[in-house]
Amino acid sequence: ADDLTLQLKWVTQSQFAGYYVALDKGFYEEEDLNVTIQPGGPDIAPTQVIAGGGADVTVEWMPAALAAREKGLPLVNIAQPFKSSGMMLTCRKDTGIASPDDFAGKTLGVWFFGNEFPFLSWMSKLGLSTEGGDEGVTVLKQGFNVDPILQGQADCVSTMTYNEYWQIIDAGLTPDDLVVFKYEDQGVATLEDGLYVLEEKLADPAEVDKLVRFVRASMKGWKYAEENPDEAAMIVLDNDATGAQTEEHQKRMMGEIAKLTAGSNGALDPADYERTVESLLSGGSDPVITKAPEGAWTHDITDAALN
Amino acid sequence: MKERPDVTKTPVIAARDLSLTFETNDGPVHALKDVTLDIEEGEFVSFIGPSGCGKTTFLRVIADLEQPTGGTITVNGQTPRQARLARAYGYVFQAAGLLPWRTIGRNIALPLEIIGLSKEEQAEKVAQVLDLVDLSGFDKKYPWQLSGGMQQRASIARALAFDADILLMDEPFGALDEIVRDHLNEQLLALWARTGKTIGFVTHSIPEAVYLSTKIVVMSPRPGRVTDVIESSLPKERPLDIRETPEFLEIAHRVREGLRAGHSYD
Amino acid sequence: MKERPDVTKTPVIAARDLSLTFETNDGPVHALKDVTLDIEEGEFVSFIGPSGCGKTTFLRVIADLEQPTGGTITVNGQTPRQARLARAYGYVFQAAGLLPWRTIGRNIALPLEIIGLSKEEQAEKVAQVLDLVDLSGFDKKYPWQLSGGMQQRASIARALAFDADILLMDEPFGALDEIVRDHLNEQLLALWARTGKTIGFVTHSIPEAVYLSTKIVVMSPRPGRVTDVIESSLPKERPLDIRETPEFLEIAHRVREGLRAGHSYD
Amino acid sequence: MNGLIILAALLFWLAAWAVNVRLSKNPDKPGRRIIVPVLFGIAIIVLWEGLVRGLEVKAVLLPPPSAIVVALGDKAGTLWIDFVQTFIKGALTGYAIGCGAAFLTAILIDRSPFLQRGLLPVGNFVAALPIIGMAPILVMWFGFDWQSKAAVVVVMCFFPMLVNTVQGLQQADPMSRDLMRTYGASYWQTLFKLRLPAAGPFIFNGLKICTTLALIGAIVAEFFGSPIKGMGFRISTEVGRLSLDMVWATIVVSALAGTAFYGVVTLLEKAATFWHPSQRR
Amino acid sequence: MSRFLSHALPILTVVALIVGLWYLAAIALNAPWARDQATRAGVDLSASELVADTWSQDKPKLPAPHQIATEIWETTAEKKITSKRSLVYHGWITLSATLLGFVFGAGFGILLAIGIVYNRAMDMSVMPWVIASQAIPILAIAPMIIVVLNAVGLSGLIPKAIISMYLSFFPVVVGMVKGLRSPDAMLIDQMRTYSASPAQTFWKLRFPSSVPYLFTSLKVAVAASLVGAIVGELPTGAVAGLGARLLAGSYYGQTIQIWSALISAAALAACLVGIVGLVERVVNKRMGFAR
Ligand SMILES: Nc1ncnc2c1ncn2[C@@H]1O[C@H](COP(=O)(O)OP(=O)(O)OP(=O)(O)O)[C@@H](O)[C@H]1O
Ligand SMILES: Nc1ncnc2c1ncn2[C@@H]1O[C@H](COP(=O)(O)OP(=O)(O)OP(=O)(O)O)[C@@H](O)[C@H]1O
Ligand SMILES: [Mg+2]
Ligand SMILES: [Mg+2]
Repeated sequence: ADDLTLQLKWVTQSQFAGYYVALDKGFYEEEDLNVTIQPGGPDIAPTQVIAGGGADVTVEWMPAALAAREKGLPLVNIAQPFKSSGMMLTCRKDTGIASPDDFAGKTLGVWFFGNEFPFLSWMSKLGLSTEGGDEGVTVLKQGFNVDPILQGQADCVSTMTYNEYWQIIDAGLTPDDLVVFKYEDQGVATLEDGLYVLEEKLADPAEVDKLVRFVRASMKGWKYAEENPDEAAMIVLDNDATGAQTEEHQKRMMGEIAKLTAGSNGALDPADYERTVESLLSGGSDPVITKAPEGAWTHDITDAALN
Repeated sequence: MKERPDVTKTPVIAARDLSLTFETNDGPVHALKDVTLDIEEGEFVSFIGPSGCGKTTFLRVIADLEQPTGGTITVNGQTPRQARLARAYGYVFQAAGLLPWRTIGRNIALPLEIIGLSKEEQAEKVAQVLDLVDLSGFDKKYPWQLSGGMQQRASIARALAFDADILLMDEPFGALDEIVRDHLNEQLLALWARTGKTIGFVTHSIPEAVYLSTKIVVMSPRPGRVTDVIESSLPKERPLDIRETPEFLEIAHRVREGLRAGHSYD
Repeated sequence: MKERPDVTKTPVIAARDLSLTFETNDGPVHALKDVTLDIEEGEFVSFIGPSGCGKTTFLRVIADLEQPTGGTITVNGQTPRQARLARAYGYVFQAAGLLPWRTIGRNIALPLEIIGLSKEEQAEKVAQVLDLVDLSGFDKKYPWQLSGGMQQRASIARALAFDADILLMDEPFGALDEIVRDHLNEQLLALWARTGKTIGFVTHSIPEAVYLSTKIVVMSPRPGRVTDVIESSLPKERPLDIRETPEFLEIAHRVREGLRAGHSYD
Repeated sequence: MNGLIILAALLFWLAAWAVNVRLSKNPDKPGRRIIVPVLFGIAIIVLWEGLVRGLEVKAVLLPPPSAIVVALGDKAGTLWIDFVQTFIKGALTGYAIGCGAAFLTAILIDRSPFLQRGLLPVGNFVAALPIIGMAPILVMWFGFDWQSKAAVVVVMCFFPMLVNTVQGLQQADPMSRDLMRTYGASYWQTLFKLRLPAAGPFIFNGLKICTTLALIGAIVAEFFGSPIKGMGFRISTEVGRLSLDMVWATIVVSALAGTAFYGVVTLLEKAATFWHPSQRR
Repeated sequence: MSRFLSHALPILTVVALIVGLWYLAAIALNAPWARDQATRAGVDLSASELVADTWSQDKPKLPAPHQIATEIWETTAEKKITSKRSLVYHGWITLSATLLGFVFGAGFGILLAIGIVYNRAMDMSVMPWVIASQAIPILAIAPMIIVVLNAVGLSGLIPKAIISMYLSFFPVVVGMVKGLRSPDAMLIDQMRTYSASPAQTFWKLRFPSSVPYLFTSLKVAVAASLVGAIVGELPTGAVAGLGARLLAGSYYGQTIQIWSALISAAALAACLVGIVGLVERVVNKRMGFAR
């Protein structure tokens, strides 16, 4: 069997259920692949791992991948299992925020480490400075949890529909206490969780063949996970080495993830790509990327895998 | 303390059946046992005896640095503690024990600061005692810039500056070479003659004990006891070469015999 | 080394115009200046002089622990370095310097291990020298379980075990009380008489120097020079009370005068 | 070509070493104590540059020193803001509060041997703990700005300093204490004239240990949440953006700051405990 | 018994004091949330209810000691040690990296110290950089170390051990340099008069003299190793180990889990230091240092 290492963007959770299902159900094996899944974490830059040769394929968000490409690391999107973005900004109602117009003078929690790009382009679209003051917004580098909103250190925090939002609910706040702004609704959504490889891999037919089989099996895993969310969640739980995840949380996450993968058969929609690039280019004084990238995606793999 | 004997001249230090036992891991150590001794005002008393016989311990009991476990001791008719708080003692330890972060001058001024003298009084006193021990001009030096002998002299100067009536000295000249020692012995005698202080002096050297003292207390160890008290018949005026006179040699001989009895050799 | 004078008996140690200057922060220190001295085989030579006059330095030059900056010195007709590599010296330092992690026995065996004796030879030698210094039965004890005097004796035993022809001792008895010191002096004399070693001995004590030596070298400081060399007229056989004889007192007097000249007092 | 670069770098390194060996024969000549380590550092940097270029290591893994120097120059403004945020506000404040509190605590418990006997082992134990693990908790308690970083530093510095001070206060030798007793000196006189000066070397030892702890604590705490400035923030963010040159520039600043901080405390120590044998020679 | 009283009693008192303060702090820190909840639910809390609530919240700001104790008990004694939910399992992962790093660090530190003591060029050039190296925030470069090592094919235990070594070699170098230089000049001169070889001087004099210093620094080093292993686990993707536990707990706001990982790490550190201390005592006894 051919060896292949997949680097995840974050810790083991239902966000990556498709890959774990494919592994657990033997879909990879059927394709004669021996896949190793490496969980990520707060200080892991998947792009750096792939640059160092620590992985063959990585799950990454498109803004980070394109930024890396501009830094000289030629990443190429070979598949896009996530159709929609799950990112949103969640605010407490009692702060008086009802629409993006109310952000000025407020404190917002944001993830960095490559995840800040969609937020920055949204703010520049709103014309808000991120340097604080009455006219701009004060930005906090949010940790790994939602404490800032619970403890009133931030008015809004970044959340994913499938994860942090539910942590806020679990902590005792009700949906009625909250206002959410989905990036999808604000027209600033960028493509999340795509599969990326280094350009040089695509020049080697043997590698391409391996990738085709990998994408095919992975998508099979995703579709299985969508249809059997509870089983998928349990598979993820079995693969969590920290033993920190709870069943309830993972099942709920799987339900939300299914909504994001629903529209995708695995192939990247060029229109989504164009919208993402446009949003990243419009980053005001400090755009995420300075010029439209060339050859940052390919349909070769998905075409071969899905037809 | 009531049983102070009725003598015409009250002794400055009066020990009656004084005992001190240290409790250690391997049993009690009888550092002092039934020591009875009077020291009159203005006497120069030497303590001599083999290592571990309790010389230091006795001095420390006098100075209220150690509590006796039996018997009584009075100093100026008071308890040692009262005498200490009344600042009755100057104490010279075996090692110089100068504070390394103070210059010689400020080391000597330390006790004066503590009793609260003014800066001028301190300076005057320091200059005076430095001269006494031949260290004028060294007051700005740090202890470690001086030789061992000079340090020891500074420590003596410190005790003198304190100017207490009772001066307790624990082998102050142990670390010095013979010539310096002779010189300081002379100085000490002169000082004693001039001030009339009561001096308790521990030494290992027989000639030194004989040369200096009006009374020599010979001690023996395990348990620490006084085995002999020798009143010196030498005159108060003592040039260095008195040490070659027959009287001197005789007293020295008696001390040596007393000492030898306490040793395991022979 | 060629200018060694033509004498009938070749001296074991021959120093000619030996000088040693230490370069320090505040200028050069002339620890030795133009020292010329012969030590014959089997002599017992004491070095006496005020602190800092270069006694230790001279011993160290002999033992190749310090390099002279001028003049020449030969040991057994060789350079000190050759003599050291030929293991010609036993050296007793001022402090006992026993290794705390070795028992007394193993401390004494250390030099024997280094020269590569077999275990049996080591054991035999150790037992022999322990007996010599009255420490039989203490070989399994650790240094800190012994009194200061016993430690010093162990250190002497160690130097003896090494069994070199030249024994250099730097104030070996400085830390001991008079009685123990007398005893060890007797022992040392007996050992010397029996083995015929050449001994270089530093001391601060005039009686000790006179009692032990066949030759007394009096030194004076700044710069370190030899001011007097006194050949002793005392017989080889010396009971302790030889110290009260007129000859003894006379030699002692001459040493004291020589010493006093080197001091700033008087 | 690449082989040549590596070879040249290696040769330079060897040559520098040879020079150092010669220079260190006379360590007391003026300047030698500075020249030798600096030359060694330069040799390492040259070796690094040579290896990175020669082996064509990707800049997103390990940038060459030249790129780091460029970043240092270009981003000096940002680096300065980060430095103020993390070092001046976080580390220094925490250091002062932590060491100060520990010092006062040590003096407070000094009069109770009972408390000392209890606190010393516990303090030693806590000093050996992975206190860094408390960083996320303290960020949760004290908010995102520098106050929480200072809090982490306070916690990290407190126990090492406490243990050292308590130990230092026991340093005055019994003889000197007896001496003070014969003078009939009061507790405070003995404390100020004898025991505190005698404790100096230990107190400074604590202060020195705490310098590196303070810097590391302040930086690490920023990993668990921060405003958008600070050295820890910069490092974690720029790694995510693959700007490794900037990451290393920040690391250089941190190493310089830490070494300088240590150096300053060492100088103070030299001045204050000039009398201690370890400071002479 | 009296020995026990004079040694353990003060320590127990201090510990009891700390636990007491802890409970009080838990009330103070957790009360706002309890009140907040109560107001939203529209109920009034009596004082005793409030205290009870602050000591039993699910995600308290500061968990009460008994909550941590319960959590530790459940995750050690009541889980199979092979289970990924068992703290013993995670503790073991961290411990193995710690031990490996400690061995590397101690070995490297000793070698470096020997080099520094015997070679003046090394002393002058390396020592300042050894000090500077400790001013680099290790957590900052830990992720990069892991990626770079990954690139050369090292993963899993080794990168963590290397980070742990980075933290532990420093105290060993400092202690050993001091220790190897501790025999005074006289003893070294003495070896010269025996014309002993450098190796003989090392094994018979310098090394034994350095043993007390060695153990003191080993105690510091083993604790530093543990910190290193934990730090090394943070960026390895929160896979396993106490560090990962800490991180995962932090990620999900599970304060009880954070604290239990922290306390376990503390206990582990105490055990490691204790073991080194034990070895020290045995060695001291055999070398005759014990008095
Ligand atoms: N604090 C102590 N605890 C236990 N034993 C002690 C203590 N101080 C002294 N001793 C013991 O008491 C005895 C007398 O000691 P002391 O110091 O008075 O002797 P010394 O005559 O001054 O001897 P040296 O001439 O060696 O100074 C010795 O056996 C000593 O071991
Ligand atoms: N390593 C050194 N560096 C600089 N000066 C030194 C050194 N060793 C000794 N001296 C100086 O050389 C002089 C002679 O020293 P030495 O130790 O030989 O004296 P000594 O006669 O043995 O004195 P003591 O009786 O005090 O032992 C002294 O002035 C001393 O300060
Ligand atoms: Mg004594
Ligand atoms: Mg000397």
